[in-house]
Amino acid sequence: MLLVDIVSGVFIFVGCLFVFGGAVGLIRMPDFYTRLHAASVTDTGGLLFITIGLVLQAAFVFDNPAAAIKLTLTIIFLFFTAPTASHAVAKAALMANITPQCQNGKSVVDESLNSLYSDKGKDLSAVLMPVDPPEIMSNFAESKAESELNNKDKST
Amino acid sequence: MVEWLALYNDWAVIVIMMAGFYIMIARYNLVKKIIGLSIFQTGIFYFYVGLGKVENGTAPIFLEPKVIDDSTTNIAAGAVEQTIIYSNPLPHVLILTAIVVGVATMALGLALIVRIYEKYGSIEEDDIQAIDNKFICQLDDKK
Amino acid sequence: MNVDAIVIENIIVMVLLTLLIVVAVGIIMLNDLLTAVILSGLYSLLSATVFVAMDAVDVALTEAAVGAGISTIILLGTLSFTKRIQKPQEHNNYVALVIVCITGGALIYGTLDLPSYGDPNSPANSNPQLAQHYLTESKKEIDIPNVVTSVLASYRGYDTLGETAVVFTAGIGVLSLLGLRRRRRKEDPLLTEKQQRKQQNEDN
Amino acid sequence: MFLVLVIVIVISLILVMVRALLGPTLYDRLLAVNSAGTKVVILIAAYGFLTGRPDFVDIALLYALINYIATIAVLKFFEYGDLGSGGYQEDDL
Repeated sequence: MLLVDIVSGVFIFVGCLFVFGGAVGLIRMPDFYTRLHAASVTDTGGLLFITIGLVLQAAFVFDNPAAAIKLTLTIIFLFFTAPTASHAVAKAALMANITPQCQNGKSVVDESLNSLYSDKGKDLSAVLMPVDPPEIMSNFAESKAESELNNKDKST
Repeated sequence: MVEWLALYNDWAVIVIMMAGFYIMIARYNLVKKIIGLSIFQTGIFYFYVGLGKVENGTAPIFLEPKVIDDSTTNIAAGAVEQTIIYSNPLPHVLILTAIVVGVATMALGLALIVRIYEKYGSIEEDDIQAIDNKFICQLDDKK
Repeated sequence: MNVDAIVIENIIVMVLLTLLIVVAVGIIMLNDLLTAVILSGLYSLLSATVFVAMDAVDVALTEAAVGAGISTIILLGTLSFTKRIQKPQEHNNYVALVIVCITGGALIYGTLDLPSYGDPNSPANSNPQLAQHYLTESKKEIDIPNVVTSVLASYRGYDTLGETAVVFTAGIGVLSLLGLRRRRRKEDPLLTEKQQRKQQNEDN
Repeated sequence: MFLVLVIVIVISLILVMVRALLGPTLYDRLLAVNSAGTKVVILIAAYGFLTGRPDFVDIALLYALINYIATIAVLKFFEYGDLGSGGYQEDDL
């Protein structure tokens, strides 16, 4: 009993470090992509360690195997969904031409990557217009322009 | 519990409700108004569910006594010998109904907003009123 | 369960409610509608946590599925049919602020008579005909371990029937307002030939 | 142990919420809300252990799925301005 407590306590402590570090990184990091990097730590590392600790507790201390199985399922689902969501956010931000911050005033993004994604984004937005009446279409173009405008400033 | 903290939850709930109320009466955007309505609703949900909370109680799902191990260091240790206290289930049922009805109301309101946008080309309340006034003036001129 | 545990649980509920207030004020202050929708998703996330902390697990499940999932998506759908940017309001509405403060003050004055949070002897919790009856007798009468289910489906079954009727009516209302006339896909010149053929096959 | 876990998660939830309220771009806010969703999943699971009834992990499981759906819906809205259109197809490129 004591051994399980110690082991799960260590797991939970390490997971707490990951979660707290990710949260602090989300506040302190200078631009979007570095923040994304910090937040992904929470989604995978912190969740993995904390949930392993909780699974140990549920299985051996609380004697509740159903909860342990559900927690394991949570790990599996989140390991599929969290990186997918992070990747989708990063790709959407790249297609919206959010440039990483850097020191020389030049974009750090690799030129080939930038051209690859931004060109594809323009093509796609031309092809995939909303399938709706014309006024909605003009509204769509307007909202695209507005979103680019909005990406630069904040909307307080 | 400290005396003045015993009512803190009710006060917080009232502040949440008033935030939703302020959005509803001070913002002209109709979608924003719907969001404010849902915030007001959730404030009322917290109020009801908070009334049903009982100290020391757990969720109103009957426990097998062997579920809780005596030797754990968790909070509910030693609860096996005593009678288990459950929270009041009645507010939960009422709020369960209210949440679903609230979403149905919200969907209907949003559908109305889409229709309004198709007719008026705007979802701002003052724009819509201006268009209405212009229309009424034209009618009066015809008479 | 000792006194410290009760204090800790109460403090967690208080902190979560305070966070909810902060998010609600953020929704008031920010002008972009998409931001408001994203923040309302955050609001539903936090509110389910509050429900779990208040022992209402069934409500938390419903709020998770309905509040965070469906309402975010229907709000986004509305935004995709309408404008995304809210018209900026230059002046703050002081009349509204005064009205809200007066109403809130009256309500706070009203709470002074309420029983304190978690009071087991409050009228709502100690009524022998309602709460106590459900908790003591439903095991014998209905034989379902979850009291909320037995109250929802059996003791108050007609309530649930009425709720279903309301949801059905709302569905009819939404359908009659928006209708099926949005599917004008064939007229769209941007579709490729293959997609058009696919749609014709679907329509046939 | 669970108490420390809950306190750490609540504090990091506060930090993430600051980013969601301040975030300069919409993507920052979305990232913060997604991260807050993960933290809420852990918080709900840990709260069940704290009160001695770990039966309510279902809610955490449901949340893990719903949060992902909401994030993807918002992203789809960002990219296409519409929820109805499909994703990438080979013909389109």
